[in-house]
Amino acid sequence: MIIEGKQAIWKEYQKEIADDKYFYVRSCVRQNFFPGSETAFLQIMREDLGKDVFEHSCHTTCTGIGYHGDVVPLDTMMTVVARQFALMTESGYENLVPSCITSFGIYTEVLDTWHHFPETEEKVRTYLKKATGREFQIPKNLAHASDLIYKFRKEIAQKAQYKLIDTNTGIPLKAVEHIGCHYAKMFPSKGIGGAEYPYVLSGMIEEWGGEVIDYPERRHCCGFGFRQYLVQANRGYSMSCSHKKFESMEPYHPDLILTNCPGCPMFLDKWQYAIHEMQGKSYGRNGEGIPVLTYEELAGLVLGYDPWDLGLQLHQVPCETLLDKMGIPFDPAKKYCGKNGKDLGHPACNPFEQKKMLTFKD
Amino acid sequence: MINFGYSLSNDRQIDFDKNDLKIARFVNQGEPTFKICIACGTCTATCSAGQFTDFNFRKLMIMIKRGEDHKVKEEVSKCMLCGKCTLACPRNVNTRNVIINIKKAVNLK
Amino acid sequence: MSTLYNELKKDIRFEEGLKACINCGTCTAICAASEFYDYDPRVIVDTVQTRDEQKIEELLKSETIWYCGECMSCKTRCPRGNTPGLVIMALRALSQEKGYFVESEKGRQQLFMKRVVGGWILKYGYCLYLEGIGTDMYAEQGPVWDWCQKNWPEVMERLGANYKGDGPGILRKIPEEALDEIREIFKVTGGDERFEKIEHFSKEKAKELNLEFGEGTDNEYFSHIFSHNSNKHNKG
Amino acid sequence: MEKKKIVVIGGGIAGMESSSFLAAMDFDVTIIEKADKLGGHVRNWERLFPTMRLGAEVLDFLNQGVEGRVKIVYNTEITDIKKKKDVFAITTGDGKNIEADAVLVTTGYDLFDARKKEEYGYKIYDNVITSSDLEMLFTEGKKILTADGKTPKRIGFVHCVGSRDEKVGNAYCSKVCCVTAVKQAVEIKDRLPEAEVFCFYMDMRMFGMHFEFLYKEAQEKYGVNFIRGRLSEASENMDGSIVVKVEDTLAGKPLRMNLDLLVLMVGFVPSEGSNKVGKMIGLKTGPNKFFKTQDQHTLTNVSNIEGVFFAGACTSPKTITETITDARAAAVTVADYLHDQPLGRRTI
Amino acid sequence: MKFDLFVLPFTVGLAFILLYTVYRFARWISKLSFAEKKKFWLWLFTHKTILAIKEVFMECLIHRKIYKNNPLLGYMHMSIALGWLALIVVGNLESRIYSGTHLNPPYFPIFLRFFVHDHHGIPWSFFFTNLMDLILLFVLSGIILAYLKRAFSFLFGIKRKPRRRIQDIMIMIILWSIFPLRLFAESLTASVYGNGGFLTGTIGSMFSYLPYPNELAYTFWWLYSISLGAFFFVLPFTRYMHIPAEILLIFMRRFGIHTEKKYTSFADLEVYSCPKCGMCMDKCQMGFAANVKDMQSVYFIQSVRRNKVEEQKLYNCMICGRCQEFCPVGISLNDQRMIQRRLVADVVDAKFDYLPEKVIPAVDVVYFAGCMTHLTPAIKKSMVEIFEQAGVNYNFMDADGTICCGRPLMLAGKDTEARELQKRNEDTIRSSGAKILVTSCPICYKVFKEEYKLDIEIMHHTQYLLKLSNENKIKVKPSDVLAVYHDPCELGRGSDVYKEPRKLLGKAVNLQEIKNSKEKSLCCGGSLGNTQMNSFKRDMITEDACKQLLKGNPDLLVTACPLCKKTLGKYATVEIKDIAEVVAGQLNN
Repeated sequence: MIIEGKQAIWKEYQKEIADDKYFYVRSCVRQNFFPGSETAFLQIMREDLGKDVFEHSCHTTCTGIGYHGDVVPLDTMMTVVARQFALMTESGYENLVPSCITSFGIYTEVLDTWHHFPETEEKVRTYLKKATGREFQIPKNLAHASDLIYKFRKEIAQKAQYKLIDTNTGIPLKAVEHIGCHYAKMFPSKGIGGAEYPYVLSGMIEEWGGEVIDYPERRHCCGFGFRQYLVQANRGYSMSCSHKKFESMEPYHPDLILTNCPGCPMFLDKWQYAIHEMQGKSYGRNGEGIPVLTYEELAGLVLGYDPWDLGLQLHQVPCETLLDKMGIPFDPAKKYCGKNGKDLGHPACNPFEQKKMLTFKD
Repeated sequence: MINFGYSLSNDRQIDFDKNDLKIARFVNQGEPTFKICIACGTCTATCSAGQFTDFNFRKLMIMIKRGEDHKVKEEVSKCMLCGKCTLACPRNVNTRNVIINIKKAVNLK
Repeated sequence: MSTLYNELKKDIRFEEGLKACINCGTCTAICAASEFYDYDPRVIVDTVQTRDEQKIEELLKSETIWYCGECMSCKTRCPRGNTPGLVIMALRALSQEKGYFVESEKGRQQLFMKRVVGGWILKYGYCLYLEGIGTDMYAEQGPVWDWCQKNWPEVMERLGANYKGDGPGILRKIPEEALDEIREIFKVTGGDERFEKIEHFSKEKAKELNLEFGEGTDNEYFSHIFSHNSNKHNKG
Repeated sequence: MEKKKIVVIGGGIAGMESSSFLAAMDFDVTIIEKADKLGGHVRNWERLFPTMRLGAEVLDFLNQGVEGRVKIVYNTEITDIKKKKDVFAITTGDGKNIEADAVLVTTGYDLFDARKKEEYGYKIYDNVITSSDLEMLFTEGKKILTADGKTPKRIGFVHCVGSRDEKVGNAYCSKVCCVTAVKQAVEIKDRLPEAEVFCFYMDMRMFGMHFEFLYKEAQEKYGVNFIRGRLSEASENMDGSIVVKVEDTLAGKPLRMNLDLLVLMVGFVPSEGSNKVGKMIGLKTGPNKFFKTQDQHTLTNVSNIEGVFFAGACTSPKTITETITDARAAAVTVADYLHDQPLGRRTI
Repeated sequence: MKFDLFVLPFTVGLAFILLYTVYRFARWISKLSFAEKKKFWLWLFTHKTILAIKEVFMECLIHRKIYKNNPLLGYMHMSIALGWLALIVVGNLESRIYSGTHLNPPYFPIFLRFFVHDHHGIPWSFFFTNLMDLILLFVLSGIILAYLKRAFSFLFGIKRKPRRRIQDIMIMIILWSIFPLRLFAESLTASVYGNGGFLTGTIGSMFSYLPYPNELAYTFWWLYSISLGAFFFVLPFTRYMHIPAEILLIFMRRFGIHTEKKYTSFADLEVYSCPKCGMCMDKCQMGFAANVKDMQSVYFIQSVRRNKVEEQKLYNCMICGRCQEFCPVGISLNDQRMIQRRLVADVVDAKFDYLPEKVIPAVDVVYFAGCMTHLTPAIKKSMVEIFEQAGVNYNFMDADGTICCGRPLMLAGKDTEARELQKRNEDTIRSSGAKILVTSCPICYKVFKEEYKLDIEIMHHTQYLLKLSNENKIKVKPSDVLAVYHDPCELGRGSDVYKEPRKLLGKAVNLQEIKNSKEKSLCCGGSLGNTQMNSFKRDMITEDACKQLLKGNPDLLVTACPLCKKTLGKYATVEIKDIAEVVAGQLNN
C-alpha cells in the first residue's frame, strides 16, 4: 500500500463545509439504535466546539428507507425533502446537516436531480405549496454530521483525553472504517476523499492516534439493502454481505470497526452476534467480537465522555476490551443502569461476554 | 445454535482461486483447440439440442475454464453429438472431441 | 416501440440511469446482490434497452428486479455513466403501478414495506419506530436489544432522548400538524395512490392464493410474505 | 527564388516522416522538439505489434529520411505563434523567432494517467503497473518481479483503462490497447512460461492485419486466457497480491481472482503539447478533445486555420503504421498548399 | 518302404500345422453363436460349399481381387499359391505312378526325386519330369517377383508398405528359400544320376563338375526339408496364418455369417484372415492426402489381434470405408472399428429426457432434412419447392429443430444413447402414418435404413426425386451444363446408392465420370466418423478430393450430402450444388 497515492486522491476530494450555524436533521435508525450518538454529537458541537446547531421540532424523516424500499414515490420523497428545506429556510439557516447517510444521499440526489432537471424542482415547489403552503431555499451547504466531526477533528484532538493507542503497548490501535454506500458512491465529489478511498473516517482515526487498515472488502455494502433486511425472508442476503466483510477483515485483527452510516454499525454489530449464534464463529480475538463504534461514540470517548452516557451498553458486541486498551475507565456496575443509577437488570446471556469469561478463566 | 428463520446465502461469485480446473486441464490435453475458442456463440446458435433445451455449449466451455464444475455433467449429457457446431465454428474448434473429452473428464471423477 | 418502455422513460430516474449499455459487466462485478441472488444488473439493463414490450413485462413480473439492495455501488463505476440501480427503482415503481409486483414472491413483500415503513412514516414521521422493531420479528437484534426494549423509557432517558416528548429531541412526538403536512404531501404527490395500489393488488393476490388477508400485520398473507422463502433465488 | 519554410511542431514519428518527405520535396523544414531526441513515444517501446519487430528499427528507418535534410531544434518548447497574413512567427522558449509559411502540428498524444482510475489503485497498490511501465521493463531488459521481488505466478491485463470510459471523460477507443495487451501477454509468457496470464476485455478489437492471428497464437501457443468483463475494482490482499472483481459476462456471473501483478492498458489522451499549441493558434478540438480535422473522411490533415496542418496521433489515436501513412499524406497536403495547388481548395 | 532321416523336419512340421489348423478351425466354429452354427452346418452340404470352394480357388489361389487392381501383384501371388498347389497335386499323381501304389507316406511325393532315380520303363516319366520342372519354374518366377517387390516396390505401384514384425520377416525369408532349395536339391540329384527335366536336368549338368556330388545333393535335401518344416512351424504365429483362416472365412461368409456389433468368433476369424498386405494403406486418404500413417486398417487389425487397441488411433479414422473396398480378403473393416469403439465408449453419459414428444399430422411422405441440412438451407428450400411442385402430401418433420438421427453418436461408439434419439424419431414418424420417409442427409439415411424400426420405405432424396420424375410428378429439363458427381461415403459405399443419383442427374446435366468414383470415390474430409483429426488435416483431404473431382474441368460439382457440400465448398473452384438444388433448378411444370 502506497500511502502517498491515497493522499494525492484525498487532496482532490476536499469539499466545502460550513463553519457554523447548522440545521440538524435526525436519523430514523440512529435515534432508535444509537440515541447516545446523536446526543453526543450535539453536545460535542455545541459545548465542546461552541457551534450553533439548530433542531426544528417539526422536522421529520426524509422517507429515505421508504423511498429505497420503493413504497414512497420519487415526487413524494422530494416534496418531503423540500419541506425539511422549508423548515430550515424559515428558521433562518442555510447549512443542512443530516445525521443519516441515507438522508445525506437523498438530499444530494434531490439537489442533483433539480440541477439537471430544473422542471422537477418547479414541480416540487408547487406540490409543497399546495400541500403545506410552505416555500424554501436550497441549502447553501450540505454536509453529513460526520463531515463536521471530520472538519473539527483537530480541535477534538487538542481537547482529547484519550487516544486510539494501546496504553499497554503504546502501539496505535488498528481500525477499519466502513463508510456507508450512500455517502459517496453515488456522488464521489460530495464525499471527503471520494468514493474509492473515503477519508472522512480515516481522517478522524489518524488524527486521534489510530492506524487505518485497508482490507479487500472494505468497499462492500453492509447488506442493509432496505427490503433485504426488513423482510425476514430476505435477511440471508443482508447477513451474507456483512459476513463477507468480516471474513475479509478478520486476518487483519482490527481493534475496532468505525462507521459513518447509522444502519451499518447496527448491522455490523448485530450480525456478529447472529453469525456467532448460527455458526459459532466470532471474528475478534479470544472468541470475542470486534467492537463497532459510530464516529460520534469514538469522538465522545476521545473527549472523555462516559462510555455508558454514549450508549455503548446498547452494543451487542461489548466494547470493554477496547476501552481497556484505550485506558478509558468505566464502571461495569453502571453499565445497565438507568438515570442516577437505577438498576434495570441485565440482558439475557451475551455470547461474547460468556466467551470472554471463559477465556479469562483459562 | 439459534434458528433465525433464514441462513447465510451461498456465494454465487466465481472464486477462481478456490475452484479446481481439473476438467479444463483434461480437455486441454485431449483436445487442444479447446483453448482457441473466442466464445462467439456460433455453436450455441446452431446447436440441435439447443432447439429443445437451454443447453449452451459456449457457456459450458467458459464454466469449465473457470472451474465452475457443479453443473457440467448434467449439461454435457444433453449434447446429441450431431456435429453442426464443429461445422459452424469460425475458429475450427473440434467441438465434438471437446464434448467427448468433457464427458470423459466428468466420468473420471 | 414498447409502451412499457415509454412509461419507463417518463421516470426521471430511468432517464438518469440508462443512456446506452455496452454489457461490460462492471455493475454486476461490484453488485452485492449478484453475489447472493441469481441476479445480473447488466442483463436487466440490456433487456430493458431491447425495448421489447414482452421482455419488459416479464421483467416487471419477475423476481429479479426485487433482488437489488439499492446500495448504488453500480453508479460509481459504470463507464457509460449509467446507474442500473436507478433503472431498477424505475422498474419497481412501474411494476407496482401496473400491479405486476404481486406476480413474484419477492415483489409481494412490498405490502410489508408499505404497511410497516409506510405506516410508520405517516403515523410517527419516522421510517422506523421502536415498538415495531422488537426481537419478535427481528430475532437477530439479540438479547441486549431485548433488554433495551424492555427498559426503553429509562434507557432513553439515560441517553438524553426526548422519548414521546414535545419539542425537539430523539424520538420525540412529532406534532400532529407536522404529520398532517406529511400526510397531505403523500396525498398530493401520489404517495397515497402508490399505497392504495399496493393494498389493492395484494388483496387480489391473497384471494388468488386463498390466503387470509386483513389489515395490519396479523394475518396469513402478511406473515406469509414476511417469512416465506421458496429458496429458488440462488441456483448458483 | 528561396525555399518556402515549414515548421514541424513535434519530432515524433509523425513529425519525422512528414518532414523527411517535405524536405525531399525541396522545402526548408525545421522540426521543433521539446526532448533531446527524435522519436517520441516509440523510443519507449521495445517491440511492436503484431510482428514483434524492434521499435528501434522503425526509428532508424525514419532517421535516414530526416538526417541531413531537416533542421532540428532540440530541447525547445514553443511559447507563442502569431500569424501575420500568410506568414507564421513562432517564438520558442529561449526567445528565438522562427518564420514559417506553413505549420505542421505533430504533437501526438500522452498516455492516460492511470491514477485517475482510482478503483484500480495505480500508485496505491504496490503490484499494479501500467502497460508502459511493463514495456519499460522490457526495453531496459529488467526482470518482471512483484513489488517484493518474487516472480509473479499470475498476471492480469486490464483493457480499456482510460478508454471507452465516460467516468474519466474519454468515451473513445484508443485502438492499440487490445493488441498491445495481447503482445505484452505473449512477451510475458515468453519470459515466464510458468505464469498464468489473464486479459480482461470488453471487446477484442483486433482490427489490423495479423492482429487476429496474434490473438489466436496467444491462446493456442501461449495459453493466454481471456475473460470478457470490465474490471470493477482491485483491492490489495495482506500479502500485497491484488484481488480483482469482474463479471465474467460470458458466464453471467461475478468473478474474483487473485493476481500477483496487474497491468493496466492505458489509452491515449491529447498531449499537453497539443493543448498548449492548440490554445496559441486557436485550433479547434473535437468531442474527444483531440484536434478536429476539417473533415473526417477527406480533409484529415487540414486544420481550421489556413496554413496549419496535422499529422499523426494529435487528431486521434493511431497505430505506428497509420501514423507514418498519415504523416506522408500530411506532407503532400502541405506541399499542395504551399504550391498553391487548386486541390486544396476543394470543399466538401 | 523308402525312408531317410532328412524327411523328418518336413513330416513333423506338416503334422503340426495340420493339427493346429484343425484345432483353430474347431475353435472358431465352436465359438459361433447358435444361429451361426445352425447356418454353418445347414449349408455345409449344399451347393454353397461348391461356390465356396470356387471362391477359395479364385481368391486364395488365383487371387482375382488382387489381379483386378494390380495384375503384376496378382500374378506374383498366383504363381506362388497356385504353383505350389500344382506341385503337390501333380507330384502326388507322379508318385503314385512311380511307386505303383496309392499308399505313399506324405513325404514321398515331395522328395520323389531323392527316392526314385531310375525312370526306365515308367510311363509318362518324361512328361511328368518336365511338367514338374515347368511348375517349379512357374513358382520360382513368383518368388523372383517377390524379391523384386521387396527391393523396388514402386515397380508394383505400391507407395506404402506396412511395417513388418520380426516373425513375419522370418517366415518370408523361409518361404523365399523353399523353392530355390528344392531346385538345387533336385538339380544336384539329377546331375548325379544324369537325368532330370529341362530345368533340373540342365542346371544339374552344370553342377556335374562339382566335387562330392552325392553329399552336396543330400545336404540340400536336408535344407529343403528343414525349410518346409520351419515354414509349417512358424506359420501360426505369423501373418501367413491368414492362408488357412481365409479359407474358413470364405466358407462361413458363403453360409451367410457376418460381422455384427459385438466381437464374435467370426470377427475374430476376420482379424486372423488379414494378410497384412497393406493394400488398405495406399487407398487411405488420411495417408496419401493428410500424411497420417499410423492408423490405417492394417495396423488397426494388428492391434486388435494383439489386443493393443489405442483409442486415439481407433477414433482417428473417417469410417469412409474406402480401404474395405480394396481389401483383397474383404474384411469388414468399418464394422471392426465400430466394434472396438463400442467397447471403448461403453459408459452411458447422455440424457435426452428434455426432448419433446412430437406428433405430426397424417401424411403420405415425411421429410427429415437432418441436422446438417439446416446448415445448407438451399437444400431444404429446394426440397420443399419440389414437394410443392409435385403436389406431395408431406410433412417437413424437423422444420423447426432436428432430433439427431443418432448416427453421429453411433460413430462415436455410443449406441445406447443413439437408440434413445432413434426411439423419439420413430414415434414421431409413426404418428404420421406415412408410407415413405425422405431424408436429405446420407448420414441419416444410412442409420434410418439400418437401425430404425420402421416398416415404411426409407429413401434418400436422390432416390425419391428419381421416383417422382419417373412417375412424371416432376419434369426435369435437360441442360448442357457439364457436371461431376461426388459420391458421399454414407450414400455410396455406406448404402450402395450409386445408380439413382446418376440417373437423376443425367436428366438435368451432362454427367462426367471420373477415375475415383462410385466404390472408389474419395471422402470429402468432413466425416463425422473421425473425432481426432484437426482442421488442417481435414483441409488437406478436402483440397485433394476437390482437385481429383475437378480434374476434368466441369462447370458444376454436384453432391448429395449437406456435409459434403459444406466441406467441399471450402475448396471447390466451381459452383457446388446438392442434387436437389440441381433438380429444383431444372423443373418445368
